[in-house]
Amino acid sequence: MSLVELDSGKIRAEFPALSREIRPGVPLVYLDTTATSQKPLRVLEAMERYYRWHNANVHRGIHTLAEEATAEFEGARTKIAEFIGAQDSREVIFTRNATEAINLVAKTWGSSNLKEGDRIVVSEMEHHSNLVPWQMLSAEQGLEINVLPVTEQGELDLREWERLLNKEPKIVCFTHMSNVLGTLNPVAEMCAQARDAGAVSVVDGAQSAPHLPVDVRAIGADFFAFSGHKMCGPTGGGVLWGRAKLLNEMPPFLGGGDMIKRVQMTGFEPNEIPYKFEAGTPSICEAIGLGAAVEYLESVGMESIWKHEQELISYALEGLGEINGITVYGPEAHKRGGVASFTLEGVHPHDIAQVLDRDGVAVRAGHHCAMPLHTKLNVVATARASFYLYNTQDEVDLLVEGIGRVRDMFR
Amino acid sequence: MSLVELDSGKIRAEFPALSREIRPGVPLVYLDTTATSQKPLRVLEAMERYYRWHNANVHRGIHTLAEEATAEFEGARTKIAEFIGAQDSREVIFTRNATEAINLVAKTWGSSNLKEGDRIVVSEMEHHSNLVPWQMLSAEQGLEINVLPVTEQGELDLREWERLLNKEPKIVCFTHMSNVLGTLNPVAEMCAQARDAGAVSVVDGAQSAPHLPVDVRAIGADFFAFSGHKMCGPTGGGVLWGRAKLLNEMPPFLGGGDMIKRVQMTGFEPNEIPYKFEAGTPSICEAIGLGAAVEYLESVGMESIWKHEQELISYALEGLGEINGITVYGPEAHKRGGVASFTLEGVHPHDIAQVLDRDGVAVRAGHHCAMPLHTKLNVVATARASFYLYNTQDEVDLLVEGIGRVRDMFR
Amino acid sequence: MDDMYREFILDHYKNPRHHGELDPADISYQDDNPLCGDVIRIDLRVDKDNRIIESAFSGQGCAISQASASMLMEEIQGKSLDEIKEFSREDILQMLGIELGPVRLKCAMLSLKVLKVGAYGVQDWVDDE
Amino acid sequence: MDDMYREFILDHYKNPRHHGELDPADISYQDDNPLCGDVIRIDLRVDKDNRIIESAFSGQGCAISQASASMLMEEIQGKSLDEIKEFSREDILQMLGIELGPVRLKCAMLSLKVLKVGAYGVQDWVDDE
Ligand SMILES: Cc1ncc(COP(=O)(O)O)c(C=O)c1O
Ligand SMILES: Cc1ncc(COP(=O)(O)O)c(C=O)c1O
Repeated sequence: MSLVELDSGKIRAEFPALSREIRPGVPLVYLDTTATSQKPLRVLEAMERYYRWHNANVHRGIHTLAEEATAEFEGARTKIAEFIGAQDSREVIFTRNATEAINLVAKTWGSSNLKEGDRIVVSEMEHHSNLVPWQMLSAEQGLEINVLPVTEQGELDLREWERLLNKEPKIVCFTHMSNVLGTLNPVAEMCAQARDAGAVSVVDGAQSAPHLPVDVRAIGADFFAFSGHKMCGPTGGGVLWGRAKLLNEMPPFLGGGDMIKRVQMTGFEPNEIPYKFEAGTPSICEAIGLGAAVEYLESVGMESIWKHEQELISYALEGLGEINGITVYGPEAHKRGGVASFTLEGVHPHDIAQVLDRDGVAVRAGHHCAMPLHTKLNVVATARASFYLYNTQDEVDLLVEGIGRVRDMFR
Repeated sequence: MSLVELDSGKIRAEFPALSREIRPGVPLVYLDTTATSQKPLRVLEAMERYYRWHNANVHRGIHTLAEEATAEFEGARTKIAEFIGAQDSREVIFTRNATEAINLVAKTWGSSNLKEGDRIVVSEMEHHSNLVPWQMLSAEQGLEINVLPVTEQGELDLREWERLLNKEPKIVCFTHMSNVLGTLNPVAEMCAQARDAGAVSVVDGAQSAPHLPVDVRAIGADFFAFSGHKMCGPTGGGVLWGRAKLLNEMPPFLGGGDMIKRVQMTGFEPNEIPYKFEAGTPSICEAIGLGAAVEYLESVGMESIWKHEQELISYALEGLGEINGITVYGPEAHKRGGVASFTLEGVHPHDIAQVLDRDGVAVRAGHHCAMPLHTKLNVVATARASFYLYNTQDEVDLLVEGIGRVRDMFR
Repeated sequence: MDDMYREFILDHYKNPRHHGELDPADISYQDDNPLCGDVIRIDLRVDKDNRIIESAFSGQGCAISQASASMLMEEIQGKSLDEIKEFSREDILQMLGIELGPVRLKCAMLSLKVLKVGAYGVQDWVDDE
Repeated sequence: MDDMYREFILDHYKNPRHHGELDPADISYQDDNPLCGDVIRIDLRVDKDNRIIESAFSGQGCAISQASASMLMEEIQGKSLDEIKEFSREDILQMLGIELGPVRLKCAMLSLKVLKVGAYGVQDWVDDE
């Protein structure tokens, strides 16, 4: 039985960057999707088409181009809403990235609903983007951040979770999937428990929306944030999904054009959602590109993509496990997505990444914007390989062989 | 003598959208650059090249693509810094648009330097993006907004300006060029006077950076904001320029990756400028596109572009002036840029725009995100035609003829 | 789009039917579209069966908003408030006989919105884009 | 890039020269690169003419940061603090004999940064990217 069910050849042909050679004769093996994904032709084409034929500012225009641009932009919103199972496309707010989406929640819901002494639960495996905004908010408003720890197995400590919920936090913040450990957290259960405890939940979907079927209603979160550039879309476009009821109650985020209904010199009246949260000219083409990206992902099928990545990570964990002196972090294959972070005895992760790059193998090295988690793992940095629909078993082999060579070099 | 010195044919060939037909046989006459500009091929190509060959996340990567992407991204910052005469490219902060840039100042400098009762001067001709953020800040902190009025001639009231400066405002906010009246304000004098009065100055350059040579040091502003999409660049990329000294003293804006130096569960240490203000994955390709755009604009020459637009607006004001029942707002040609907002007796601006669109002539109709200014002008809306390097005298003729037909239709 | 300003739309705009205010009126409501400054006020007089016996609109705005109000006033003559409840976006478009982009749609729908909110306080009326 | 890990860099990494700490020392300074966790500490003993008579480094990090520190220790033997002031980024790159991207440049320059700030308190040292 073939390990891979996706048609690798067909998929890889859609991604021009994958035919890149790093040096003459050394093809790119791109294992850094967790940082950002490569882009398929049809996304590039959708953006090109927009700029070549339909480019105009949206919402306020009457001329043909403005109407076409508005229809494309709002059409993208609808597609994205469907992609994540949102009930109402007005719940989809365009942001620059997941980071801005989370900051939006902190600076609007947070500052209007929290008061001194209120508790926020934040997990220890968060990307800085789901931690620092809460730290900033806490510093401003005198809140208490309670840390939801990570276990030895690289999972959230669900015992401690229950204890923390008993302290009646106002808001709980955790990632759907860790960008370091690959851990897939039980977000649906956690959101339900949070709701029962009276807390609003913020789920960081930056690593789940690209890789597995996501249904925000099934998850039951109150807010869900993700970035387009990690899921075949362009840079500069991210999404905050939020429940319409909450969004309607929140004060606006940034001030300017589009987010207002009326303005006088003495004050303004905010617009309806989603526009209330989209001040100024939006990232029009970026939204359209993300719309094309989710259409592409759906055409391949999120279930298939997830299955493919599960197969790759199982295969990779096996191969990596056989390397002498390696430590791979995180839970077993069936509890995680296609991310493997590791260290090699006596070799700094930077050196691993650098030497692998000579063979065209692109991995990340560093703290991956998750310093507290690295502190917990008791390392300053890890090297990280991550997979997407376009990666193959052969590429995993090249990774494993490459690490073998690194080990020999530093022996 | 030829009115136009730019090589129109050559320039127009660079902009694919300009060869668009609105309906078969009806070519586009794009007179809506003030809302957003069309994009030249070389900008589209720079972005395409990035996505096809160099796409990776920036700053933290060691592999080849990450280094290339970082070099292109930071290279764009340097080009843009040079384009606006910034001393130091670290003073160039990438934002989504001018709106976000101004909000950044309000939410960082504003909230850490202003206290109850402090005064902000804001002009009456501001785009909502340089008004609403200050209204939001005022509401939060109990500040007083003093309105700098617009005269009958459509210029800032400089008498009143002196009087307001005497009241010792902490910060003064005005546009370099009005997006409705076209008025070019004496920003260098005003910034100098503001400085003498001890006020920090925020100049909205959204309509100047695209159209005339800008030197932020010569202007003497403390902050200068603009949007890439109005100057041949992509959507999703704008710039805040600020004096390094001020930026260094300001607290961060949004929290997340890249804007930190160190993070623990208990707190974080912010990064250096400009990164301190760029949380999360930046709009990488958008910055690169804007870099290509300023390169393109420089290759044509900002002086030539400005001269070309001055010639077009003179010609347009003449032609428009001869239409029965028209009112054109704003000062004489030599005091303004290539923007003409007007109303036609008995015809709503929406109808003007709609009827012109049948002839392929794209103009805006509405309040152009400047409701208070329209209140002052005592109209609910205007129609607006605006020009850029790619527009021609023939297009102005089509506009004038088109408006003539509108008038006849509604007679 | 070519027939956007079909003769009869311009005619309704230039010579609005049922234009003015009713005093007294049984139902009066006004709303506006801040984006473009269109304003529509509608006054109605109804009989004991809630049938409209007199209607008038006033306000200002673009040809589409004013003509659609004028046409709507003609349409509702003698109708009951219950029948008005059934009036849809499609009815207005059919009445106007043209296609409209999102911005102009709001202009066209303003009078229907005023009518419905006025007659029923249907506050959940959504400006469909 | 092919000679990134030239034998002698690896050699310095595996067998660092002047490794350890000096106690007492005339000058001691330590800094790190939080991005990757490289840490370098340098201890110096100088004579009355401010000439370096003994130097040692300690710390941890990648091959580039540790090897460049080791090489730097050899380079500065017997030099005066004034001569050290003149040490530039180019000197380090020449010493290493390789090209480096922006991230690795920071690794390579860490020891020089520690040396300069330690010896001169040159607080305006800028991490060039
Ligand atoms: C004078 C002025 N300021 C600010 C803006 C806001 O620009 P953006 O919507 O790109 O933030 C505009 C654009 O309409 C403008 O004309
Ligand atoms: C789990 C997680 N959350 C948030 C982010 C932040 O994404 P962005 O930088 O696009 O805002 C990332 C990306 O690195 C991530 O992996």
